[in-house]
This record gives sequence, structure tokens and C-alpha cells, in this order.
Amino acid sequence: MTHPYIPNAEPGVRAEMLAAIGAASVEELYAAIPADLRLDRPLDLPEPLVSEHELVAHMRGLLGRNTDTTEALSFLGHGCYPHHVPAVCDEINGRGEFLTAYAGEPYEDHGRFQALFEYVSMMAELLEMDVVNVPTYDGYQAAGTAIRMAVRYTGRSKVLISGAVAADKMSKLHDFLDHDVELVVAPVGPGGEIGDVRIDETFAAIYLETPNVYGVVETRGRELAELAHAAGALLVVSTDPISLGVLAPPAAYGADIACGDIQSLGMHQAHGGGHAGYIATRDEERLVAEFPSRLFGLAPTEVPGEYGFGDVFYDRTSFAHREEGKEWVGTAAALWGITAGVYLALMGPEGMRELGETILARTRYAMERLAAAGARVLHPDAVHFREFAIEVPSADGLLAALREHGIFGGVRLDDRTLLVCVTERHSRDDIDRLAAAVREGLSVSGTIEGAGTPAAGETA
Amino acid sequence: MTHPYIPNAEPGVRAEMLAAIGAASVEELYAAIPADLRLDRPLDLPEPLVSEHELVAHMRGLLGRNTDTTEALSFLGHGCYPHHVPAVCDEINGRGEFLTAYAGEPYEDHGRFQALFEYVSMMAELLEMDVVNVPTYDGYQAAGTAIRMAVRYTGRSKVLISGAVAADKMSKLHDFLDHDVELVVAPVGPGGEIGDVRIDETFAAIYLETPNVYGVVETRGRELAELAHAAGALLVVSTDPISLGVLAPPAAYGADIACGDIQSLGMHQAHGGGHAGYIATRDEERLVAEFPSRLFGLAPTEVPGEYGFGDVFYDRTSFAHREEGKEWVGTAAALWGITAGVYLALMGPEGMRELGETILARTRYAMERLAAAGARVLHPDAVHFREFAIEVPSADGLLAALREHGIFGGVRLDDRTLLVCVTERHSRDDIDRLAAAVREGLSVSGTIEGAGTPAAGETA
Amino acid sequence: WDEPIIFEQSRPGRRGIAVPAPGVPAVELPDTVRRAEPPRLPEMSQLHVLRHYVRLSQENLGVDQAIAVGQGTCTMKYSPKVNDRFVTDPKVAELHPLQPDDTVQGVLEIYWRLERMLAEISGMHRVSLQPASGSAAIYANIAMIRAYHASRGEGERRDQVITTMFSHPSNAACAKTAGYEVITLMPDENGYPDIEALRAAVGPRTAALMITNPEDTGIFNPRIAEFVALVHEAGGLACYDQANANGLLGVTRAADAGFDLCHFNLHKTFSTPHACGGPAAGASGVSEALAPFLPGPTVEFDGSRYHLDADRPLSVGKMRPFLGVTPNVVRAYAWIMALGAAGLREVAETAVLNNNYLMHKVLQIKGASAPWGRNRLEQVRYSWQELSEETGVHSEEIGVRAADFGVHYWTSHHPYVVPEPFTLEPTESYSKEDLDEYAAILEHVADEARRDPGLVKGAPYNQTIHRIDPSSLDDPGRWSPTWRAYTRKHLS
Amino acid sequence: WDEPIIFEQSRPGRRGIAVPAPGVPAVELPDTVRRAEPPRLPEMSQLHVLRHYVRLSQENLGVDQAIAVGQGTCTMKYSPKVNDRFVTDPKVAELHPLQPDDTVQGVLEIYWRLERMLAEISGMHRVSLQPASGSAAIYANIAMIRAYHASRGEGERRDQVITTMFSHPSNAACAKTAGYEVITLMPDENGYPDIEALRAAVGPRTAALMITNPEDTGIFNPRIAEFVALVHEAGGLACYDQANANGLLGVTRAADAGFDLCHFNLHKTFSTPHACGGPAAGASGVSEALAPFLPGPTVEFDGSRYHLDADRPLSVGKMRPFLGVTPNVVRAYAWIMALGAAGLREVAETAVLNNNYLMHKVLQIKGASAPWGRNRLEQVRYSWQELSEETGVHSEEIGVRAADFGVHYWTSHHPYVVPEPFTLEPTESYSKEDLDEYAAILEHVADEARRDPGLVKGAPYNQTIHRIDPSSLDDPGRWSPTWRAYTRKHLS
Repeated sequence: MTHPYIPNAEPGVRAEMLAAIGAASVEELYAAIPADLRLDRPLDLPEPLVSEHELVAHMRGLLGRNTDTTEALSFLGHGCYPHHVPAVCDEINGRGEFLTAYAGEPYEDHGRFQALFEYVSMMAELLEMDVVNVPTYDGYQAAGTAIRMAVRYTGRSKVLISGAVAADKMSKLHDFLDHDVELVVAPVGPGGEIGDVRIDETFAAIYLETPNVYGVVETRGRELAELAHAAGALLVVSTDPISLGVLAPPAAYGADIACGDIQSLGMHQAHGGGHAGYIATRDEERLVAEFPSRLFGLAPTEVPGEYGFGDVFYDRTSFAHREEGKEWVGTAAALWGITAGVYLALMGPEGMRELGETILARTRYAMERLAAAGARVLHPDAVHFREFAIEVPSADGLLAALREHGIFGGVRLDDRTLLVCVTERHSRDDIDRLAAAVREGLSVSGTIEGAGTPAAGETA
Repeated sequence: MTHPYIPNAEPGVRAEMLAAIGAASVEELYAAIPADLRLDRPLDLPEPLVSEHELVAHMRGLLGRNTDTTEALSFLGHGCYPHHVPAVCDEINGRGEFLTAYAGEPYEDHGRFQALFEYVSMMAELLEMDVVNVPTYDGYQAAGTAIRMAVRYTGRSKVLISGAVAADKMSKLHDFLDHDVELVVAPVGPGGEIGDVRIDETFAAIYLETPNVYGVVETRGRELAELAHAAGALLVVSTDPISLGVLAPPAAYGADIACGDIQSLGMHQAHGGGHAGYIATRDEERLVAEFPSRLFGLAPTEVPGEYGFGDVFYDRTSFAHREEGKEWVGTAAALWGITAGVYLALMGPEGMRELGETILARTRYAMERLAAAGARVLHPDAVHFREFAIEVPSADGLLAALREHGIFGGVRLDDRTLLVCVTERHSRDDIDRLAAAVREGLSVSGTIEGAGTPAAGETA
Repeated sequence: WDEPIIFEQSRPGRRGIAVPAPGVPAVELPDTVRRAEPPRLPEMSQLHVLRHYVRLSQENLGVDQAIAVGQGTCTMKYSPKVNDRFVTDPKVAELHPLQPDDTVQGVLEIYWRLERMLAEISGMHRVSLQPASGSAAIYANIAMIRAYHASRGEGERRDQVITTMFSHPSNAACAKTAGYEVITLMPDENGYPDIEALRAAVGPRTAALMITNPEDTGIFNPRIAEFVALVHEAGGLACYDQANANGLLGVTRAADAGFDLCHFNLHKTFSTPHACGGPAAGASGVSEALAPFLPGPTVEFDGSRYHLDADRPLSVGKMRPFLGVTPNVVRAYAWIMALGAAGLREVAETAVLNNNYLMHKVLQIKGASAPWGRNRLEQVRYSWQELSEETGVHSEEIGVRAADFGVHYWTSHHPYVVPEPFTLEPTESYSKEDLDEYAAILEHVADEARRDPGLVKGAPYNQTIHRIDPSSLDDPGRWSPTWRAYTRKHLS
Repeated sequence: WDEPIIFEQSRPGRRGIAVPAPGVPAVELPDTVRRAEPPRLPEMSQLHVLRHYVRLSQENLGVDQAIAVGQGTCTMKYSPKVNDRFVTDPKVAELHPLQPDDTVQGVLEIYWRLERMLAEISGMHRVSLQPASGSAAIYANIAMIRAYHASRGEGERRDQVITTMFSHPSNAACAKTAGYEVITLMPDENGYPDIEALRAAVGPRTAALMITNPEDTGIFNPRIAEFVALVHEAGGLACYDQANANGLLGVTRAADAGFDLCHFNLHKTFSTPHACGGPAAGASGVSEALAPFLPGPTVEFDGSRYHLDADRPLSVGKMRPFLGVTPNVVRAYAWIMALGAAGLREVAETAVLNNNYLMHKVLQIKGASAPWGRNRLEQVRYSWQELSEETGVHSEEIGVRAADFGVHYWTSHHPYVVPEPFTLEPTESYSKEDLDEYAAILEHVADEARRDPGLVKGAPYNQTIHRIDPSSLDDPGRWSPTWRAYTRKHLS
């Protein structure tokens, strides 16, 4: 049988094509590959499931072994967030035209260029910055590149980095930067914000996250910006754009580079498959020169008033100059950029504001309820957005107890600390249900008094 | 808040529009409706769930109370069949362009016309008939109309109708026909096929189904065609097109009108939401004149070689002549026609043949296994396609026992009879699992010997 | 795209999908039933089937793509994408209609709740969600009317149904199919159905009045209660075709005017997608007196669980297989839940405002008119008569030319009582900017017609194909309703 | 569609979606963190947002619409629709990446099984599915190379990476980013990377050779094992960029030529969709010696359950958040399962046959050539040099004109070592008829270029927009990378 995916595997057409090119067999076409490099046996792979139904049955069997977050009540966050995904987002990114296009020219792929231009433009409004990249892989990469941009911009090689960063992200940053950038980690203050910060003129940047790994909203942005600028360094701020309907964007308090992950803006959790990274700056040529990503810009056409698009300052890139470009550029996460654009267009300014208010309020409510249930809520006086940490006698014990109630209670940061995530998807009832289960789970061992600031680890 | 579905509910734009038309309020525009007809209170409806997330949560809660046939192992058929739906079928009928278009002209909706023309054309090849309608609602309506076509064509008002028809379908046919057509029901023979048939020159048609309600493939089609034709009547045959990769189409044994349901061809069961009806005839003007449905045909355009489309013989329809048209025409089930076209194009002749062979073989296998498990299989010597009936001491009792195993065992035809459906979705393991559960379920009461032919009822 | 007919893309041996092998012994078929020749279906790879249909899909104008205000009477509105998600979920898509009631409680509850919502919206006693479409609901209503009169021994005598010219043709056609003689009221000089004609028609032979209001012209008949009363006095029933209900939600109800039966089109007023012409869904609402005749089964609630009741001796029985077009029932329910009472009222008011605003714009176009004044609810049947007399360009031609600019309009059902008609219905889904753009396109084409009638008559220029020669479509010797017929007649 | 920029469609007060109200007491934010001005996002109804993006979507050529053989090196193949269904199912889409292992056994098993499949296909010992793309996999490989040499005390000394001009720029660029000096081998007179240049370059400073084969020209270097051996002799590692693996599946393996590391692009060879440029997915395969350095965590199987192992002290750590791009891992797994060993071999053979057939057709076009002869596997970098010299029309211009006929091609990465390049890769997904049509379009445009060069240079004529003036894109005073920048510079 001719495989449904391979039209020219049909023997008749194959013979016809071989005849046309004057080859006796396909084997001839492989003449360039030396015999000693040839595999002399079939690959050892499972028997195929060529019929679509059998493939579906097989996959359904495998995937049916997962318990998803519509089945369990999940309070897991820590970099991947359960926000509501509007159906229109799925509709648009599911359309074959976007899903299967790639890298055409601004003419035949005009729609892709426009959609991505609109995405960066909406992010620019949210961030109050004029330049935003076509997405890179994720917030980790965005942070690494944003730091490298500051390093290149200043010509310095030390960076002060907030300690309130996820351990996995720290791992990525070390791998990406250590060979030529010295990362100095700033301690976390007792209130959950970045602690005492000192830099000098050997520093390229201060790197801050807000809300940080504990969900704490950093309030000293302006002070840090002034500190950095006084030393001739940049302030790089990583922030989740979903907070910016209510929280001031980094540019408002003087940040030079903003970066982060856009998974919150219309992407499913997808077991970590919904990530994409943004980087934004003001429109300063020297800073723009440091972007490795593509930047799409408006360009006029022959027809007055018509908008075309193209690459801004292409010469920066590795596509233009290989290793002489800035870092590298390649396929990253464009579809999620388009999707985030759809999300922001649906939400508008009011939607973003209301969403922020709902999340702030429900986060605070959950903190109060869990405190009342006997958990020790860390950094209770800080402003929290979407996440907060609790300290309990045994993180594993409590998580196991919550599992009995069909609840994924939070991400384990260390033996005694859990990170709890609350979004607009968690109703008041959901939070009450969590609190009741926590109360029950803790009743075995009671509450604990006094605990230090935990390390920012994760379970994976 | 302006509702997301109603852009001009925004107060500013509303005021602007009212000003443009010179009205003080929308109320003015309702002046034509007398006060005593006006509702003087808000409608009494549930509180709305305007936020999409809350709507999704509500619907998920409701729909989560259903157990679907990917969760249970279902052998339910009886007019709605669990065939594999190729992903490409869902992809195409989910595209907004097809899902939200309606009744444009052959120019701006060229794609819809072509897709439906191709659907009828593929059905024509399967049926070996030259004329096929744009789908009507379902197989019930198709049967009713096909019979009416024969009545109009012959000018007679008696129809001999096979007794091996589902009870619900009989109900529909009686409602639709009784006021001016006399339905004479032919008994079911001991082998499960239509029994003794006698007609005379007052009969407009013989109406036959194959496979019939018991899954029995009727073998006397040619004999019945000759009998009908000898009396100046027509043979109307209802058949599921999914069987026609292996079974002879009605035209091959002399049927004048074919009809049936196309739900099998790429539509989900969807709790009965996937139905559409086809009617087909030879290309004879007098017969074509009796179609109430739209018929789409090829038409040349100004550009040589270019294909356009249009309505064939539009004057037949109620759109053209209201009650002087044939029955009526309106919105029916066009999208399922397009989908069935996608299905047939994917399958091709070989796919249809292989599918038919798989179903025939697995049906026979299931009959043997259930017989071995202690059920009395009815009409064991007939050729069965996809369905067969079994007799057991208690239909309800066995169904309940199977439910304990997560199995929907079949459709209850009467107290002692179940109709079992087997398609390509049922693997050998699935059938073995059913057989084992039946054996266990029957072990309480043992097998039974000797039983008559059951009535063709249904559970709903 | 210049996309060939699918048969032209076939190459023997190719496959679009594979089928499970039997895995059990094969069955040999007797010759009497075995297919002799394989069907000549296309043979194509999966990508090629997909690509073909994706291209065809792009050659359509749906609500998701275009300013679809031109399909008057059809209530082209936004079908929320989220509602599509509910019905493609296996919890709907993979349900068998004959599953035990306790495994479909969610679906049954939705039927039950939607029935009560529509009863509240219409004021009727009960509602059947079984009909497959608006016309099927009309037929169901007629079947109930017939059963009602028969139950009273008047079945034979009452053999006439009265309808109006501006009610959908299916009112007349379904009545005729059900065996009734049809009497059609024409509009009076004000565009209302002629009440004197009704007085003349009504009598002991009257089974029912089947009437739309507002009619397809958009005109609301203020004497509707009088019409109903006249029919009632004669012992007939009054049946309300609510295809045009979009401007009336929460404003006036079928029961308020005394109707015995009514129907809604879920795919119009209640937003389920039009799907190129179905699957649709209808809802038949009836008064308490008619309730015993409703199609079966009905969904009942005993306080703890939902179940089907098929034991209804007076029921007209089955209108279609199983319970109803469940996916559309689910969508309509979700749509109402997203709006609530205030939202529905806002839908109605906005639809009426949009229509009056668009009318204001269209009537500023030279050559366009709306017979019978400006009293319109959610749609208007306009006329290009003036423009046509001036330029010789017909409404159909203007419509084809307008489609070059990405919009469609519908003329009207036959016969064209309003000459050179076009019927617009700008539902609540469209923005003021859409309406302005739409009117500007019509104005542009009207200008073209005056400047250069040949330009308009030569359209389309900017669409998939060029002007069609329809002559073969009514010629039995040449018509080609399938590729099979075409190849036989034209290619062999 | 002449679709405005989305900001131009905004009207204050409109909404595309509603958000749940808090339902609990509000939180007052301190001034230091409260946003002062609302962001100037568009305000539109839901239908209008949808319609805007649906229209934009239609203004693209993807695999589902077009004969996408022109994006050479990118392996544009059919992404089966059924695989998309798996990943939009909540059982993938609604999984959190930090759920307990026992609640994601299905996903972990797929990771585990796909790793073993790719290990078999490449001959490598283990495979990491964490990298987010091909370039990210290259970077991961470089990170492992660096860690490997560092673990042997040679990290400082080995500071050079050798690559070739016809390997993807990311090989050079990632190496540079990781701190390496990059040496690029140019092609010799036969189009192979120059082995003499390698001999000259390799030495004690060599950390690794990063090489593609066949290179982006489609030419397979038959001395590849010799290249690897030379590097090994110098103590360096050999890393195989398998972006061009589509013609090699089941034919030859990375391990067979002695490579220490390799990577695949799941969105190329293994069919996950290109998605306008990602999300993609990469797979890094390594020999046993390199396995301890793989990114973490890895998926392990203890005979009864799958679990994550993060306790790997030599690991280079995290390349991205969480485990990998799971949806693409699921799709790639399903694709291989639908094909099996024989199917993969058929993919490779057909890709090579298609390429050679298309090359046969293209080289019949006057003015087209393929430098360095006909030895090609699954793609060819062609040249319009002759045509360009004759007509003055450049390859970019021919490409734009070809798009008027619904197809795209890609020239090549910079610099244009092959003059006036265009790169075609007709994967196994395309039919002979597609290839004939594609070649016919190129031939038609080449004829046009000779007949009327201005016609070709003036393209596009048949696309959404007209010829772009790119001059502002490199001018800091005028460039407009966002609407915000544009309105500031050009509209205020």
C-alpha cells in the first residue's frame, strides 16, 4: 500500500520518475554515500501503526495515563501558568495557514509579517518600549540574551542578579553566561524582595525579576535603575506581561531592557510547550544593535498608504553575518507571538486591568485562607501577584495529602516550602477547597512557627 | 462593560448611531410593536456567565457528567455508527470558512459549490447513479422523500415497505406519509431478510433497506427490482454508503432510487448530531424533476476550461415556486456533505474496499465469539455487515452486567433482544473483551434455546 | 486558487488514509451482493486531499471572514469559537445517542435547560428541540396542527393553511407536503399582510395561520394579535415563524400575541453556525394545549435526574433520528448563558439599531429604496428598481459586482414582489465601521452602474471564476449534476 | 484582503473577551508599582479580532495551501493533522510540567520511547529532547563539548570550533556565543568542504568540528568519516548537524561515520509543523562518552514506571524551562509510529527521488544551473547566474514573481557563495504533479525575465501588497519596529 504521507511511493509513479531522470533505481541516487557508512539492516523500530485509527487508539492509550489540570485542581505555577486560554487564540494558532507556514517573503507571507508586527507592537504598548523582538525560545533564553545585550552594550562583564530567581533558570543562566560573564547573586531580603544591592563601574547590569520567584512584586525598581545608571550599568527587568494591566512596566521606573516569557498570554501549559521569550528596549540604535532576534518593521510600498513589512537592522543577525552577528537566530516560537497578539487584542486595556485585579485579589485571598488553615505564608506583607510561598512541616507530606483530594497543591521549593499559584482560573470555591484540604493535611502535624527564606528550587 | 459579542452596544457608538438616524432612543425604533404586546419585565433567565472562563468551567461541569464512547467500550449502532473519523475531516469542517459560510453566490462561495459538487460526484461513483442531492437532514428524511418521489413519479399511492426497518424510522415515515400514502409492511423472513413480497399495479414502490435493521445484507435486490418494474413500480433502496466498497450498489441490481444516511462517512456520533441524508437516481428528467433538494451542477464560464457551478433544474424547488415546488428545501446538512466528500477522497476505492472487508470480517468474528459465549445469534446464516442481533434471557440484565465492565453492549430491541454493532474501531481485543463479559453476564441464567424474530424497537 | 475538480487530481494507487486490517478471518461475499467494479473515487495522498479542501475553503465568504450583513432573513451572526470547542470535545462528539440516560446526564440537562429558556423567551409552554432545521420545525408544527385537529375530529374538514407572501416559502411548502391547501396573503399598500384578505380566507376549513413577524421585509405587523384572534375565532391555530426573532428578544413574545405554536432557528437567532447550509437546528414551541402532540421523546427531570419520556400516546412521533441536533443545542445553550436576559435584550436592540443605521446609509444611495417606509426591525428588503430603470443593471448583477469587494448580498425569495430586491440584515455582531464600509461598497457599485453599466454587468473580475453561462443547468441533455454525468455528456 | 493594522480598528470601550470578576476583596497597589496609564491596546469585539487574524492567516502560504518545495534546507513536509489532535487534547495541552511523575506517565513514556527511536536512527547512545529548536540543539551540543573538554582539563586550551560555509549559520554563531573562535571551511572545486583546509585548521586548539552532511547544497561529502577521524586524531569532537537528515533515514547514521554528537530538527525531518517559525524542537544525540553531560533531567524507566532523573552531576543543566517542547515530542513520536522502519526508509528514498526528479526538470530551464554537478540527496542549491547575466533580473526578484503564481522559494543564507541562488527541497510529501507544476512556474518566470525583465522586476502583482521600499528598515531615524515607534516617527 502506498503510504498516505508519501504520494510518490506509489510504484508506478516511482518508475516513471526514475525513467525521466534516467536512473535504474533509487539506490543509484545514493551513490555518493560510501558503502562502509551504509546501514545494512532495517532500523530497529516498533511495528508501525499505519492506519490512523490504530494510531489514535495507541496514542489515546498512552496519553490516557496522564492526569491533566482539568481533572485535578492544580495550583502549580513556577514559570508555567494556568491562565484561561481564549478559544479564539486556539482557533487562530490552529489554522493551517499559520501552523504550517514558515519563512516566506513579506509578499506571499504578508499575513505572518503583519501578525508578528502587531504582536510586537502590542507588547510595546504594554511595556512602554519602542522595540520588541520576534519571540525567542522562552523567558530563560530572553533573560540570558538580555544580560548578554547589556554586557555587549557596556563592554563590561559582571552582572548583579537577583537571588529570587528559579533554580532552573539560574542553571540556564550559568550555562549560558559563565564562560565570559561573572554573575554576582544578590541575596533575597527578609520581605521577599531583592535585598541589599551594591554595584560599581565594573558591572554591566542589574538583573531583577518582578513578580519574582516567590510571587513578590519588587517595589524598588526606580531605586535600582538609578543605582545602575549611576554606575553606568543597565537595569534589566524580567516581568510577566500578564501583570502589566495593573503593574507599572519596567520602562516606567527606568529599566533599559525588559524581558520575560509570554506563555501566560494565551498559551496552554502544554507540559511546558507553550513558552516564548520577549526582549524589549527603547529605540536607541546602540541598544537595538545588540538584539540577536529578528525585528519586523513597517515599510512603505509603491502604493501610497499601503503597509509592507521587513527586517529591521538585519545586519545584526547571524543570518546576515554568521558568527559575526549577535549570538544566533533561528526558528524559535513565532506562533506563540502571533497567539499572544490575539490574546492582547481580545483583552484590550480594560481586560488586562481587570485580569490583574482579579489575580491580585485572589492571590491575597488565598494567602489569607491558607494562613487561616495553618500554613505559614512567607513574605505576608509584600504585594504578591499570582504566587506565594508557604512553609509547612513537610512539603512532600502535604502534597501527598492534597493529592488525595485531587489537588496539585503547589511546587515544592524545598523540604518545607511550597510555591502556590492562583490565577483567574481559580474560583473562590477552588481556593476554599484548597484551604480546607490544607487544614486537614496539616492537622496531623500542626502549624510551624518561624522559618527562614527557602532556596528557590523546584521539583523536576 | 460592552459585551464581547456586541460591538455597537458600546454607549458611545450607540449614541453616535442614534444621532445619525435622528432617533432619541432605541425604544423609538420599536414603535411598531403595540404596547400590549410588549414584555414589561426582563426575561427570567439564569445569571449570565459573561467571562469565557466561567462559561467554560460551567460547561465543563455539565458535560463532564457524560460518559463518552472513548471512555466506555461501546457496541451501540442502530442508525448512528462509531466509525473512525479521519482528522482531516474534522480539520476541514472545523475551518471557519466552511463552518460560517451560508448561501452566497457561485462566485464568492465558489469553494462551497465545488466542495458540494465533488461530494455528490463521489457519492455518484459509489452509487453508480448520475444524480445525487445536496444533503437533506438525515436518512429518515431521505427515505421519506425517496418514497414520495416514487409516489409522484408513478402517480400511485401504495408503497410496500420492508419490515426490517428501525421503529423510530417507521414512526417518521408514518408521520410523513400516512396522510396520502398507504404503507404496506412486508414481513421479515426467517433468515432476517425481507420476507414474502407481493405487489400489484397500485403500488408506487418497494422500499428496501440493506444492510437492514438487523445488519442483514439483503440478497434479493435484483428479484425485487424485477418484481417492482414488472408492476410499473420503482425499487427504492436505503443503504449505508460505507458498505459500498464491498457491497453492490443498489443501481447494480436495478434500484431506481437510492437513499440513506451519510453519518458513517466522517461524522462523529455526536449524540445524533452527525446525520445527513442522500438521495440518488439515474439521470432521467422525470425522476430528477421529483427531487426537492438542491442539485449543484457544473456550468462553463466565459473563460474556456474554467468550471463554474449552479443549481440544476431549480424550478423544481420550493425556493422557486413555494408550495408548487416539490416538498420543501431549506438549510439541512451541507457541511456533512462536504465532510463526507473529504472522507471519500481520503479513502479512495481501495480504502473503501478494505474498510468493508474489515467490518465484514470483524462482524462475523463477533457473531462467532458471542455465540460461543452463550448468546443466541439471530440470522446466523445471513451475511451481516456491522450489526447483528442476539437473543438473551434478559436484555436489560445483560446490559447492566456489561456496564459493570465499562461496556455499552448494544441497543435493546425488545426484552430479550440486543443489537450489537461492530466497526473497524473495534479491535479483536475489544470483541474478545465483550465476549468474555457476555459469557460472565449470561452465566447467571445460561443460554436460551429457540426464539422468534424480535420487533425492531429501540431504547430511546 | 485555480483548483481542479478533485477527480482530476487522482492517480491510481495513492491513498489518503489507511484502514485497520481485519486481523480475523475474512468473509467471502456471495456474488449477488459483492460489488463488481471498484468505485471511481479519487486516489490522492493525505496532504493533497487536505490542500484541495483548504484551498476550496478559502474561496468562501463566511461570517469569520467577511462583513456578512447581506444575507437578510438569515441572521448571520458571530458563532462564538468557544462554543465550537464544547461540541468537538469527546464529551459531545463521542456520545452515542442511545446511551443509557445516566451516562448522558450532562447533555440531557442542557436540553432541559435550553427548553425552559426558549419557553421563557417565547412564552410558550413547552419546546421541542428535535427538529433538524427551521423548515423541519415548521413541518413539525404542521404535523402537530394536523394531529391536534385530528384529535378533535376536525382533521378532514380543516384542510387549508393560510400564510403570507413574505413568510419563508417553507411555510407554504411544508403545509402543502402535509396535505394542506395553501392560501397566501399578499401585502397591502402599506406592506402589511392584507387583513381583509385574511378575513376572506379564514373559515371552517382553516387549520392554521403560518406567519412570520416581522416579515422578511423587516416590517412588523402591529395588528398581529388581531390576525391571531381571527384565526382562533374560526377554530384554527396560529403558528409563528420566528426566523426573524433577533430584534424581538426580551421585547415581545409569541405567547403575548396569542400564538399556539412557534419555532426558532437556533442557527439564526441563537448563533449556531450556518455551516454552508446546515447542520442547523430548529425549536418548536407550543402552548399547553398542543404539548401532548410534541415530537418524542421529551426530556424530563424528576428532581434528581434527567430522563427521556417516550411514552406519549398523542405525540406525532419522530421528526428525525434520536433526540435532536445535540451539538447545536449545546452551542445555543452556551450562547444564551454568555448573554443572559440583559444580554439578549441588548442583542435585540443592537440588531434593530444596526438595521436602522444601515437603512439610513443605504437610502442615501441614489437609486436605492425601501418600499413601504422606514418602519423596520432587524432587516430590510430594499429595491434597486430606480437604479435598474436608469441603468439597465439588475440587482443580481450588482450583487455579483459587490462581491468583487468582498461582500455578499442576497436578493430575496421568488417571486420578486419587491422589484430588483436586496435584503440586508446587520445583526448585533457588526460594528458601525462594518456598516459604513458595506454601505460605501454598495454606493460605489451603484456609481459604477451609472457610469459604466457594462462594467457591473461583466463582473466578477476579482473572484475565483468568471461569469457563468447557466444555460446548461436547466437542459436535461446537458446538465451535469455530478462529475459522472459531466464526463458522460461532455467528455466522452 | 486589504486589512488595516489592528490598532486602526480599535474603538474605545469595546471588548474581545470578559474576565472573571475577583469575587473577593480587592487589593490596593502602592503607587510605586501601580501602572499609571492604561496600555494602548486595541479595543475590539471578539468577532473583529477573529476576523482580522483569519484574514491575515489567509495571506500566507503554508504546507497546507501551497506546493512548499521552495524552502530548501527546511524540509517542508506534511504535518499530519491527526498529530495536531493529540497535542490539543487536554491530556497534553492542560498538563503542567511540574506535575508528579505518576500523573504524566503517558508523556514520560513518549519521551522515553522517542529517545530510543532517535538513538536507533542516529546510532547514538542517548538523546536529549530538551532543546527548543535546531539552533538550541546546536548550542546544547556545544555546551556539552565545552563541558567534556573542561572535565578533561582541556577547556581552556581547546578554544576553536571548525565548521563549513554550507552548514547552517547557527553552527558558527552558537560556537561564537559559547566563547569559541570559529574557523569556517570553504567548499573545494567539487563543492565538498575542503579537506586540506581542515587538515590545516585542526590541531590542539580544536574543540570540535560542527558539520552538516549533506550540506545545504544537497551534496553529500563522501569523505565525512575521514573528516571525523582527522578531528578525533587531534583530540577534538565531531558534531553532526542533521538538519538535512531527511534523505538519510535508515540509510546511514551519525554513529556510522564516527560522530560524537548530532542533532535533529523535529520540525524538519520528523514533521512537526513549522508554525511561522516555531515552536520547534531539537534533539541532541550523543555517544556514551558524552552522555553524562546531557541536559537534565533525563527520563528513565525502572521497568514499571517512568521518572525524571535530575541527579546528574556532570550535566550541563537546563537548556530551557522544564523537560522539552512536549507537543512536538508527541507529534514526532506519532509520526514515526505511523511510518515504522520501512516507512522512514521510504521517506528518505522518495525525498531523494523527488529531489533528483525536480533537479532534472529545473536544469532543463534555460538559465538555471546547479553548481558542482548532480550528486545530490534531498535538496539542491541552484543558481540563476546565467539568467541573471542575460537579463539583469536577480534571484530575489524571480522569487517574488514566482509567488504571484502561488509558490515560494528561498535563496540561501548569506553570503551567497553560490551566485543568484535558490534552494529547493521537495520532500516526500509532494507529488510528481506538484513538482511538474513547480518547475513549470519557474520556467514561465524565467521566460518572462527574458521577454520582459521589467515585468519580473516589477512584481508582485498578484499578492496582498506591492513592491516594498526597504530603505527605512536600516535607518534608525525612520525604522519602525513597532506601531508605537511608527506613530511617533511618522504619524505625529
